[in-house]
Amino acid sequence: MKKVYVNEDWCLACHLCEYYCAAANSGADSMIKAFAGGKKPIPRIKVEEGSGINFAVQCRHCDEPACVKGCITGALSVKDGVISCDESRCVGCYTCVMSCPYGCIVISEDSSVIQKCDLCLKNNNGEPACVKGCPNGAIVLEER
Amino acid sequence: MLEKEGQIRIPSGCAISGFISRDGKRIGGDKIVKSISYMHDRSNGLGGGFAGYGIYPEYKEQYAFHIFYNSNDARVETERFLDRHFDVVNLSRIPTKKHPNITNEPLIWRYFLTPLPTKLASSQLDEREFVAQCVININDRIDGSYVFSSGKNMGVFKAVGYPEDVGEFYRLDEYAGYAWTAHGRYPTNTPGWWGGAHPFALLDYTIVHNGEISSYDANRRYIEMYGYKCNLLTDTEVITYIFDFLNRKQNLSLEDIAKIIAAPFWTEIESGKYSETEKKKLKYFRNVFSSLLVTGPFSIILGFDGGLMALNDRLKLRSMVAAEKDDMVYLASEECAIRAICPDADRVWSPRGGEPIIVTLNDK
Amino acid sequence: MKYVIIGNSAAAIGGVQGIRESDREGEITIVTDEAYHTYSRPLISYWLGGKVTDQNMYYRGKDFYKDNNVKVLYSRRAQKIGKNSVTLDNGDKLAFDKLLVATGSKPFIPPMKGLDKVKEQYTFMTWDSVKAIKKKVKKHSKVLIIGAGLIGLKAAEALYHLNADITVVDLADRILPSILDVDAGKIMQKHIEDKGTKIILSASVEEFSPKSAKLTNGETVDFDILIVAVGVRPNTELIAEAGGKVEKGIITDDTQLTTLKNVYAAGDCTVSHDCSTDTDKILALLPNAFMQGEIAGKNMAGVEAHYQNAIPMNAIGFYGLHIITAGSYDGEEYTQQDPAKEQYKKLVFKDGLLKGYILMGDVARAGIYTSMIKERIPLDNVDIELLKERPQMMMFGKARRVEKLGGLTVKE
Amino acid sequence: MAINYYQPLYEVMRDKDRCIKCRACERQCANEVHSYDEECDVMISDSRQCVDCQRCVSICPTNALKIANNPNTFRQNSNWSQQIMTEVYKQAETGGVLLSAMGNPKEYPVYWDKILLNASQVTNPPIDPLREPMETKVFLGKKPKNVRFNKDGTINTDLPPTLELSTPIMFSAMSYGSISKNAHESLARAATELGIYYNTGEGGLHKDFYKYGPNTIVQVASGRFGVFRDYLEAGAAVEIKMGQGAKPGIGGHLPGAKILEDISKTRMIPMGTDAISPAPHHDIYSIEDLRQLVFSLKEATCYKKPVIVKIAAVHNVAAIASGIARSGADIIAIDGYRGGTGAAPTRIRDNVGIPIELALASVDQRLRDEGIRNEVSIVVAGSVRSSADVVKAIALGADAVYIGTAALLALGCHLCRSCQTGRCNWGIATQRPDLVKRLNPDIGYKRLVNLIHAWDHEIKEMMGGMGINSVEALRGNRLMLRGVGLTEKELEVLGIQHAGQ
Repeated sequence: MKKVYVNEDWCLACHLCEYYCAAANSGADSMIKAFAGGKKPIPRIKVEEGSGINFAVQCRHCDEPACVKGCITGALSVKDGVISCDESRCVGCYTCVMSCPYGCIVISEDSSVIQKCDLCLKNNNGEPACVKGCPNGAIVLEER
Repeated sequence: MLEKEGQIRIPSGCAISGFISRDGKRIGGDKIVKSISYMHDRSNGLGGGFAGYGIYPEYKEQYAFHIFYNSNDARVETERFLDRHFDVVNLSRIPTKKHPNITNEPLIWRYFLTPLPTKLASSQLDEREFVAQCVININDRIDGSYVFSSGKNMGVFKAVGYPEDVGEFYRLDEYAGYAWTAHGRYPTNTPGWWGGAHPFALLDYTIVHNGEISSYDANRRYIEMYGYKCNLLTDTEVITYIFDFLNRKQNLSLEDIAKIIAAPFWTEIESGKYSETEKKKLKYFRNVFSSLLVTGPFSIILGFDGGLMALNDRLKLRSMVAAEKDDMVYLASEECAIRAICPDADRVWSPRGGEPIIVTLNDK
Repeated sequence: MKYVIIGNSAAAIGGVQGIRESDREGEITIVTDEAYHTYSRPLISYWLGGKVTDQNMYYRGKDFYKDNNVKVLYSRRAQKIGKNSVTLDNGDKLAFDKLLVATGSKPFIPPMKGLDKVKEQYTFMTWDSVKAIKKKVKKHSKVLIIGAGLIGLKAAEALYHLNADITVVDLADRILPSILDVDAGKIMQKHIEDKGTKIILSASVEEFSPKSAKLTNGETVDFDILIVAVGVRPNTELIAEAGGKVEKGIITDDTQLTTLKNVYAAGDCTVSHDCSTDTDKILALLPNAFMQGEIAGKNMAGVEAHYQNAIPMNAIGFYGLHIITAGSYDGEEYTQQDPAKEQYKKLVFKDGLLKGYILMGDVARAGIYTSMIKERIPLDNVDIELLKERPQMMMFGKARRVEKLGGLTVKE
Repeated sequence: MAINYYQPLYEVMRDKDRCIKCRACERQCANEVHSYDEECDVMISDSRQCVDCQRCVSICPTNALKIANNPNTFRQNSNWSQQIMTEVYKQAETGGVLLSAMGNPKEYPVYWDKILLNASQVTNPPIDPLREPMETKVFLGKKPKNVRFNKDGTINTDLPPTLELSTPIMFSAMSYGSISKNAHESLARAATELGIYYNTGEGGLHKDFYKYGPNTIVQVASGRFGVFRDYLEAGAAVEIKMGQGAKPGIGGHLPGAKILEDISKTRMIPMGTDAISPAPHHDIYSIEDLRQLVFSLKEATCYKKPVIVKIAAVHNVAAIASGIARSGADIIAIDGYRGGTGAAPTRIRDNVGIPIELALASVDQRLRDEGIRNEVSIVVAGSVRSSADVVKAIALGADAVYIGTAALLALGCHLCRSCQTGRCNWGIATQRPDLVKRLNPDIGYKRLVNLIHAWDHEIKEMMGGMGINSVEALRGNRLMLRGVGLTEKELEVLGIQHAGQ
C-alpha cells in the first residue's frame, strides 16, 4: 500500500504541509477561505523543528494500529490500510492520543474530538495535500 | 534573373535508370534511352543525361574528357591547360544530331588524354588524383569551361531537355557499353544549364540521383576540406565526391561506403543482428565519418569502372526497383522503366533503404 | 472449527476480529448476559451525560456480527465450562473447539452499614445500570457517589452534565489515587470542585439511612440517589470452577491461554503482565481488553501471537480537563507544573528508561511517551532535554526517526 | 546611512487579502526580507534586502506576493539609466569593484534570435520523429585522418579517446563551491541517467561523486584546485579551463568563508582560506605551453581520456582555436560572453568578449578552411537557452553545446544574479546547509532529465522538419539557417544567407 513517508534530509521547516493539510481538511474550497478572518484550522501533520533538522510527522497508518485497537467507541477504523476517524462517533477520550507512538492524533480546535490524517481520502483532494504541497519532495506517497 | 547551378542550390525530383551486363556484353545506348523515356513524367524537360561504360574500347587506356564550352575562348584556354598536363591522343567535337527540343547547346568536345609523365611525376600525386585535380581546376578556374566526364572507357552525355531527346541528340544508338545509366531531371528552379544536368561524374565515377538530401551542407562542408569544390551545389555532385573520397582516397569498399552514407540506425546497430566486429566497424564509421551520413530522400545509381551500385536512403524515401534477367541487372526509379526493356525479368524486387546493390562484371 | 466466546465487550470483539483475520469459516458463537449489540462500556458515562446517542453507543457497526458471521446468544449466561462444551443457564450445551472467556468484571460493593436500607442505590458498570440512573435523576437531584476513582468521577461528570448536585466521598486522602500523584490530584480536585461538585476525602460511610449517609468525619450527606463506585472485581468464577488457575484474576500465558486446554481468557477478568514494573496485575483497560482478545482470537484460529508490552495507561478527562497517564511512578521524577493553567507533567525514569508519566492539560502527542515505555527505548540515544520539553520524534536518534517516519532502515 | 541615495529596483507587494500569515515567505527568505510582527499580527517586507529571486513568490500558498518594479524612478534619462546611476551611488558608497553573477544581462544582440531554421516542403519530405528513428547521438573527439587497415585487410577500428553523448548537450563547468553539493549531485545524476556529461568546474570532485565518473568531465583550471591523480582518473575527460565567457581574462575568487570542511577537502586547500584562481595559468603563457599541459594530462591519464580546452570567446577566437586544434587537444569548448558565473566584476561581465554565435561560426569555418576541423570537436557555451539554440549551434558547426544557466534554471534558479552573496534561496549557489537542503537532488536531477528530454524531443522535431534524421547531418549544415535583420557582414561571419535568399 502506498503510504506517506517523510525524509528529514529535505524538510525545510517551511510548514507549508501544515497549511495545505489544514486547508484541505477545513472544508473550505481554498486556502484563503480556510484561513479567512483569522481562522486557524488544525493540521493533521506536524512539523518538528530542531537545529538543522526538520521533519513532518503524520499518521503512519500502522499495520498494527494501537489507536484503532484502543479506540473505545469504534470511531477509528482501518479500511484498505487507511486509518480514519469517524468524528461523529468520537467522544474525545484521547485514548488514541495516548496510544499513537508517533503523536499523530491531533485534537480538534474545540477539543471535542480527535482528528487524523486519512491520506486526504475524505476531502477529495486526491493526492494527500501535504505531499502535493511539499516544495522539496520531503513528503512522498510511495509503496515501500 | 534565374541563377544557375553553382550560384544557387536547386532542389529537383528525378527519374533514374540503369543496367549492366555482368558478362560484359556491349549493349546499344538506344536501350537505356527507351527505358528512361518510360518515366517521361518524372522529368520536366530541364535536364537529361546518360553514362555509358565500356563505350570507348579503342581508347580504353586514355581518360576521356567530355567538356562543355560556352565560347571558343574558353576552349582555347582549356586546351592550353590540357596540353600542359596531358598528352592529347585524340580530340573532336562529340557528334550530335539536331533536335527540335534541344536548344542552346554549348560547344561539346571530347578528348582522349594521357597525363604527361613529367607533370605527373612532379605533382607527386597518383595518376587518378592528378587527373581529378585537373578536372577540378578546369571547372573551378576556367570560366565557361566545364568537364562533365573524365573517366576511362566511359562517357557522360547530358543536356537540357527530356532524356529521350537528349539520347537522340547525342546519337546514343551509335554507342555500345556493358553498363548504362540514365537520368531525367525535374528541377524546380533553373534556367537550364547543361552542366547542371546529370549524371555527375568525376573520373569513372558517375552518379545519377533522385532525391533531395537534407544533409547537403554538412556533407559539402566536410568534403570540401579534402580539396573538393562543390561548384554546382547539387546533391549528385557532393555524393559523387563522397564516393570518390571514400572509395578512391580512403580505400573503402562500396559495401562499407553504403554503411557510411546510409548508415544503419543506432537501434539497428545495437539490435544484436551484427557481430561484435561488425558492430565496432559500424560504430567507427558513424563516429569517424559522421559528416558523410546522407539524410533526406535519395536513390542513386553509381557507375564505376566495371560495375554499378544502387543505393537508397536509409528510410527509403525514394522509389527504386531492381530486376534480374540472366546476366543482366536492371535498376530504375519505376518498374515500368525496366519492363520496357526487359519484359520477362527473372526477379523483380524493391531493395530496402540503406541496402546497396552492387553489381560488377564477372571478370573483374 | 467451533469457537465460543463468553462476553460481548471489547475483549470478545477483539477475539472475533482475531479469529476472522485468518479463519473466515469457523463457527463463532457469542454468549452474553446482556440484551445489547456490542456496546462500549466506557461510553456509559458519556451516554448518561448526554454526549453520546443510543446509536453511537455501539462498539461496532450494526452489521458487525453478520459481516463476521457471528451467532450471538443474547441474555444468556454461561454457567459451566466443561471439557468441550459450555453449559448455559437454560441448560443448553454449547460445544466448542476453542473457548474465549471474556467475562469482564463486576462492581465491588463493600459491606456498609445500612446499605440495604437505601432504595435508590446503583452501580456504574453497564448500560442498564446507567439507564436506571437516568430514569431517576432530575435537575438538582442529590447524588452521593462513593468512590473518587475513575468510575466514580466519570459518573460524577455525567451527572454534572445533568445538573445534579453531586457529592463524592472517598476513603483515600486524594482523588484518582490509582493514576495521579498528589500534586496532579490536587489540580484535578480543584478543577472538579470549581465546577460545583463536592468532594469529601479521607472519609467513609459510617451508616446509611434511606436518604442520607452519616460519614466517619461526622458529616451527614443527604442524597436522592446513591452510586457505589468503589471498584470492580473480575468475573473469574467460570474458570475457577472448571479448575483453571485464578489469582487476582484469571491466569493466562502470553497467548491468552488459561491453564485449561483450549480455553482462553482476555480482558478485565484476567491478570496481565505490566512490563513497566515487571509485575502481574489486572489492567482493566479497554485497549488492553481488545488487544488481549485479538491475540486470543489469533491463537484460537491457529495463528501464533503473543501479547506483550502491556502497561497500565489511562486517557481520561473530567469536566473538560484531560489527563493521560501511563506506566509506573516508581523512579526518578521530573515534574513541571502550572496549577493556575491546570498544566501538569511528570516523567518517571528508572534503569535508563522512561517508566511512566502523567500529563494533565496539554496531553498532545502523549503516545510518544507511551511507546517509549512499552518499547523500553533506552534513553542513551534519546535527547533528554527534548524528551522533557514535550513528546516529539525529534528526541530520537536519526536511525529511529528515519525508520519510523521514512519507512527506511539506516545505520545510525 | 541617513540618506538612501538609491532605492531598490523592485518592491515586494503583499496582497493582504490573500496572505494567511503562514510565514513560509519569512522562513524561506535568506535575505530576511519578510518578518512577522506578533504584536500587530502583520507580515512586514523589507524590499531593500530583496534580490528578486522569486523564492517567496514561488512558494506562497495563496499567491499573495509579487515582486514588481519599484515605481520610484529617477528622472528619465536615456543616457544615465537608473541602473547606471545606482551603480555610481554604490561605488561612491563602498569604493569597491561592483560584483555580480550569472551572464551578461545587457541588451546586446542575441544572434540565435536572428537566425531561422528551414523545413521541408514538397520537394523532400519532413520526417516524423514519432514514426521514424531520429538520432541525436554524437561523439566528441579527434577523428583519424585516414582509415587504417590491419594486415589482414580489415579496418583498424581503434579510435582516439572519445566522449559519446546520447544528445548533443552537456552541463557546463560549475564548481562545487560556486554551487552546492546538491546541485552537483543533481547534475551528476542527470548526466548519468541521460548518457551525457557534467563538468566539475575547478572545484575538484567530491568523494561522493566519484561514482558518476564515467559521466564526469574533470576540470583543470588555473588554481589547480582538487587536481590529483584519482581526480584525473575519475573523469571521462579532462578539461583545461583557459577562460570563461563571463569573465575573460579574469581569475576566480571563492572567499574563505565558503571554504567549509567538505569544500576544503574537495579543493584540497585549508579550511577558511580564499580559493584564488589566477587569471592566467602560470605555466601557460603561450600556445606551446598549452600543448605541454595537454600532453602532460594525456600522459597522466595514459592517453585514455580526451582533453578539452575551454576558452572564452574573444576577438581573435578563430586563430586561438586553430592553435588549440593543433595543440593535441581533442575538443575545444568556447564560452560566449553571455555565459554565466558565480561571481564576476560587473564591468568585465558586461563588456568583455564576443557573442558565441559569431565565435562559433568563425571558428568552425576557420578550422575547415585549414582542413583541421576533424582534429577537434567544438562545444559551445555561453547562453544556449533552448533546443532551438542547440539546433542553430549545431547547424552553425558545433558538435555539442554546454548548458549552465539553463540547467540552473531547471533547478529553480530565477537569475536574480546574486550568487556572489552565498545566500541563494534556491539552494544552488550557496553552502549554507539550511539553504543547500532546499535543492533536493531527487527532484533536481529529474527536472534536469526532463529538461534535456524535452529539448531532445524538440531537437528531433526540428530535425525531422528539415528532413534530417540524424544530428550528424545537421552539424555544420548552414544551409538550414537563414538570417533575419542581419547585416551583410554579420551574415558573412555566420556563413549563412539572409531569409528569402
